[in-house]
Amino acid sequence: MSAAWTNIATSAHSLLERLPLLARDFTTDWLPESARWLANSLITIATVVVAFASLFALLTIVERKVLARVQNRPGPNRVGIPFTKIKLFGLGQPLADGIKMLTKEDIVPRAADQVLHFLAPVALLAFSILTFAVIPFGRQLVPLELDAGVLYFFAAGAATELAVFMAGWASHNKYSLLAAMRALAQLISYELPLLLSIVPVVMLAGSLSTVGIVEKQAGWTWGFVPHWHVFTPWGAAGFAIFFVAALAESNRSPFDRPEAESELIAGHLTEYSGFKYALFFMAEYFGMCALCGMGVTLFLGGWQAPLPFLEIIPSYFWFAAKLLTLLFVFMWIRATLPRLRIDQLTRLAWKFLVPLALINLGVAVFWALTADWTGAIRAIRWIVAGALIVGPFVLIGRKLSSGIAPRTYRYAT
Amino acid sequence: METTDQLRDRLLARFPGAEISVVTNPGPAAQHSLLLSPSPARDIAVFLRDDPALRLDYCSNVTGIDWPTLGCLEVVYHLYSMALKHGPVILRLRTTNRTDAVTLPSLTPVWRACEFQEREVFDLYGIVFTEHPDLRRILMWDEFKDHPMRKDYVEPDDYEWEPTPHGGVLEKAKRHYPAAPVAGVADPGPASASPATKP
Amino acid sequence: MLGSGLLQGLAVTAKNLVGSFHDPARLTTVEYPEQRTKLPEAYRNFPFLVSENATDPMGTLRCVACQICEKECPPQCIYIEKSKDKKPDATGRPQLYPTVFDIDTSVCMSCQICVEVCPFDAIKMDQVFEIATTDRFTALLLDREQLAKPNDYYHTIHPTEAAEVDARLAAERKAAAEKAAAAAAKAAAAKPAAVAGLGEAGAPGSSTPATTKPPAA
Amino acid sequence: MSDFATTLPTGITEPDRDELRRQGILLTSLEEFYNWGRSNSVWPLQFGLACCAIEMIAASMARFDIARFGSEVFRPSPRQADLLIVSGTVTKKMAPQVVRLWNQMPEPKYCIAMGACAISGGPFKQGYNVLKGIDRFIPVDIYIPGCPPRPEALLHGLMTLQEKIRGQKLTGPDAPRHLRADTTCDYPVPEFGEHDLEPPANSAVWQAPTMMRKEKGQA
Amino acid sequence: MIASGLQTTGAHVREVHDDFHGDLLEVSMGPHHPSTHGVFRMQVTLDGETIVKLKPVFGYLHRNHEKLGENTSYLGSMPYTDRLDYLNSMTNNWAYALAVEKLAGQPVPERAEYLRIILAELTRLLNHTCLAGFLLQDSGASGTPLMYAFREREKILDLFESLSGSRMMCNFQRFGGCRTDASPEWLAAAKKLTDGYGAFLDEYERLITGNEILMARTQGVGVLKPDLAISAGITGPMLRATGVDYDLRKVDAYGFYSRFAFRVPLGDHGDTYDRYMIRVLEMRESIEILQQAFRDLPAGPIMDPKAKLRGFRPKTGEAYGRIEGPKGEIGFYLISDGTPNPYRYRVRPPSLINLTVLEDLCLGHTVADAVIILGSIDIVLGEVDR
Repeated sequence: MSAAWTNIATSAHSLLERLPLLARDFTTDWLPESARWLANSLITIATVVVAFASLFALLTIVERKVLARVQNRPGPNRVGIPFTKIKLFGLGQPLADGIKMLTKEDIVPRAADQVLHFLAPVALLAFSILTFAVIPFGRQLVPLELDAGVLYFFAAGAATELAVFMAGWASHNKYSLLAAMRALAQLISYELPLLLSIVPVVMLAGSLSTVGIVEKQAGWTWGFVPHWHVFTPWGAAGFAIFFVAALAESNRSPFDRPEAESELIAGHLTEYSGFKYALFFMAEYFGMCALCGMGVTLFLGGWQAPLPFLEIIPSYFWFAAKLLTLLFVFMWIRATLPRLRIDQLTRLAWKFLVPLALINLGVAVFWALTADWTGAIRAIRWIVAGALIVGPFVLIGRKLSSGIAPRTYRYAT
Repeated sequence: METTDQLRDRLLARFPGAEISVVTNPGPAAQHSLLLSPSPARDIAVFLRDDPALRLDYCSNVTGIDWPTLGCLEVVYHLYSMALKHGPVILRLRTTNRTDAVTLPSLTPVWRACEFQEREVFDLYGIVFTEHPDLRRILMWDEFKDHPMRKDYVEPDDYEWEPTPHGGVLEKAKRHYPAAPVAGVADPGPASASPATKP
Repeated sequence: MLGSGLLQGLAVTAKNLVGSFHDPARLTTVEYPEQRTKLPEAYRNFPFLVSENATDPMGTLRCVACQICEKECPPQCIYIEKSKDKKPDATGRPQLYPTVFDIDTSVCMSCQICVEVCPFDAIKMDQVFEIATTDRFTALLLDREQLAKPNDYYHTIHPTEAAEVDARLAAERKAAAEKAAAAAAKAAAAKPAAVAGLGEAGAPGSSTPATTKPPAA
Repeated sequence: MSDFATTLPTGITEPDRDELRRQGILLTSLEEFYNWGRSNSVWPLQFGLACCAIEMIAASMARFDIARFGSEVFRPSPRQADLLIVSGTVTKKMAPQVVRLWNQMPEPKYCIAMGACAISGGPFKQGYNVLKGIDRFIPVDIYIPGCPPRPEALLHGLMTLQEKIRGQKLTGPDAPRHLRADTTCDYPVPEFGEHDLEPPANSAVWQAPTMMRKEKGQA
Repeated sequence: MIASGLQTTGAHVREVHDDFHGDLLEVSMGPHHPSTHGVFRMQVTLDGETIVKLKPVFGYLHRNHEKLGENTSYLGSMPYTDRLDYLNSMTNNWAYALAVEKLAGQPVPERAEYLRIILAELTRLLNHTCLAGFLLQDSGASGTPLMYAFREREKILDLFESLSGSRMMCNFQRFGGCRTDASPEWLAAAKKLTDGYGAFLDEYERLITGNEILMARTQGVGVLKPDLAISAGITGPMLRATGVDYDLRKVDAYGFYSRFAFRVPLGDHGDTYDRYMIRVLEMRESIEILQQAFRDLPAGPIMDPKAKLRGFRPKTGEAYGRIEGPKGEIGFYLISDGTPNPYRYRVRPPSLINLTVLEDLCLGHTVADAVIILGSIDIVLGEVDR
């Protein structure tokens, strides 16, 4: 009897798990074999774009609400369903913003490079969407299973820098230009620690495929500590570096230098209005989602459930939960921290994150070489690896923050 | 700190040729001031700043004043000492007239604090400070020609809707009233919707 | 260690984020227009003219068109025209009254000086602020009909102050009435026949009390 | 729809509009949808002039929270802003910049004159460098009197603006400025003259009624 | 902002001057710029991102305060002083009242002096709190510190409103006293706020003061040397951050400040961080003063009975009265010719004079630094341009 129940539960679970795929196959079933592949791809693309576009809409309102809550106020809460008095916690706000953005006049400065001015937001959005292709959203749910998925992701992601510079240059505004140069400096600086932080993952997983990396993180030690990379010394350090670099790459506070509104008005977006501005906005959120998704994939076990019994919940749910958590942390940080200056920002990248990432690489090598250590000696492995990370962190950190300290003050007599 | 009269005597002893007189303040504040002739003013200012008994290192306030009755423009400096924590010593400089001879020595080389304030006096009163490092208009735009704080300044007549005029404003407003005067406040035509026609 | 200050800051914001869901001190929003803060009694925004009652506001304005407020108003946003005739005020004493009393709320800075200088307690500060409008010329120039508000309204917005004013006015009127009665009696004693009729008709306020004498404008 | 006003600035009342909605005219629905969208997403320009700017900031802070209306997104660039809140005294030296900013904003755009100074020059009206109301150069949608208006008054002004937007017809003579061919969204910027701005007012925007006061010779 | 870079030439089309080509980049920051605290303009010449020249441009909020003051009665100028430094109307009122009282020889009752001190110190709390918020806003924190600052500001404004009737434009002081008396309930509420203010400062400092990013942004940035500060007439917290001990509350001991025990914090570096921290420490001292004032507040009249409201005509003479405002020395110089209006009405604006050294502070730093240096000088344009 119980076996039967288990059977049913398992099949229900696998049904849920494969529901998106089944739905897709069901839709395209009637097509001839040759067209089916194309249709399946189109459906996948449409699903990803629609899902993330809705997520973008949701995120804008959630971000505004999180910011508001941190600041002791409720945030947007009056705009609900059109033509009704239903306020729905202000969830109608993105719709209203969207309508307005779409219908707003589009201004192109006369001196601007008309073509580039138009192309910049399109290119940015296109590259951001491309990065979603290799992220495994769930078990078997990856739009494009590439052997070199990680490589592809960062290649496509790096192209967004070009679009930002295009925008700044094409606008022909001094603030935009300054911002674009800042953006370039920042993105190039942080590309390096970002990549260095994922090298250990690739090395230890022995795969450049995102799917492969997630599958490597399956299983639990002692039945409750997941084998996620973040739960190793090199993984934790790598994740921290990745996270900081991701903040910078997606131009989020405290690295929102290019957009620095207290200095550069709206940075490279200064001359963009209406729908083009909305595209930029959307692309930035897409970029942020993609980076967070990659972070989840590489370090947080992708779609793996945190505990064995929780596997009953479909994998794509876990991916979404982890993604949203990371996004929330992004918002939380934005709500708290002031911004770094551009030279401090690049210094942080080159003098702090890059050395640490390189040291972390060494730690990962040590970790790989000591993979067969068992028993009490495992503890030594942990201690050595931890010391190798914490020691340099403290030393380099002290060097970085030399001359910066809280002060004591005297009083007039 | 010594009194204004003592200070004047000491200054006269130090600067024999200078004309220095005390302007008494009849009011209860009794803050008397020293009227200096323009030419030795900067030397006197340096002396006041550096004299060990005075050390007036802090120029708090620079004021321009227009005296049409005296036929001159005046600048007043309020000096204090941050080192010895006393003051004020008040200096006055007067121009020869209000039209063409309006130059005075700038005290900005002595106290940086005068920089913007002297520019302001130049802008609003038209006193030209010699050797001021950057004597431009500060509050009004560069193309502006008048010196609006002078007592005889006439404002541009940018009349608009003045529903509550009296005194000088009424006089100005009346210049813009249509030719045919109507008794009372009523006004025919386009203003029929305006409150002017309300009972 | 590097980063401890940042973590402290994050802790503070997290505390506020969580606190906003249960601690009223960390969710301080007053959701206007559904909720409103209680305006303090002293709050002032734009003047109004006090009339003794609501039924005949124009007839019972306390204002006697002395034009002090017009003269003292720093931005000069009051315009008054005196009447040619006199009307009896609340106490029955004949007084001038304003035929035009306009306040330009597009200029008024609610400084309260008109209230302070008014010897008749005729102009007081209102508390309305929801007066945004699309039309500048007709909506922002208030005439005496729009400005006149009854004393009861004054009592609702500034209860303490209004009670004081009422008590003071009542005392003044009483003193004035007594003085007038005394004067009338004295006059009657001196010249009984001639003034008797007048004394009866104008007894409450035929002689102006010194405290409320309108100075020359 | 907000509860606070039953009569819209254009004279359409809520029941009227319900009736129109019931008739299911497509244009009306589109119009309403469009108006709903833009009225609920009014992003102000981050632009403060004087005292009123502090109250404007206060209105966006926790106590009053303009975010509830979706308007806390103070955009620093005029390109992304919908609403110019002229919050304070516009001096003659500043007026050309304000007009320029207004010109840089994309349509549909709205202007709120917040406080006495922005409406008429306010208490500083008689000053030689003070512009007697920003409506001499740019069209103002909402006037909020007060010196400074309370933050609630600004919120009330914003709601009045939203009501005005909701009541706008998209076609016909009452259509908003940006949908009519005969109007421009570009306003001439005044020049600095030797004594005053040139011109001192834009006669295409500024038509004040004449109001005559007689000499007070009586009594 | 874009004002100087862009000229509007026609509908939908905008033109930009083509002056990118060259070694130095001229950027005009303001008069509309998000972080110039109003309509202030900095004409900045940049070499890369480094400032090689910076010229402040004023006058965008020149509201002819002094001219209006000469055309209005003494009392009529009082509400205008509210609008000078519109964050601190109470101290402006006091400075003006002090100058007029000096001019007319008008005594002030004891209770009124105490009340003035209470209101001035509350104003100092309010101003410094706002400054800390705005400074953080300028350095890029997305509103949170400013929101916390304004949360507390609202509480102080509630007090001002229930006492004077207006949130910002208090118009509260009169020549010879204060306009209305503070009720016991008001005093209790003010005391409660004062007692709780320390906790707020603790929270705020936890959020900000130890923050490495803020320290990196502010320490060593915009160093002001004491000699230059004195010569340039810098006053207020900005002066004391350079280590010069000059606080008018101690030097002039106006009001009854000599009866209060409080300390004057001094900085050693004169940089942006010191300017911020001195203000935080001053707030803590203000709390001390307030607590002493609530304890010692005497009973008595609030207004000198001989003081005249209307027809106020001081004898011929002149007076310069000054107090330690939150931003520095705010002074009024009045000349009376015996008429109801002052012959000359001059405001000594601390904000304007503190800006004298802006260029010296900013040279060699980046635009980002210029923004927070400007923020730390603490200007209010209503006072700079008057």
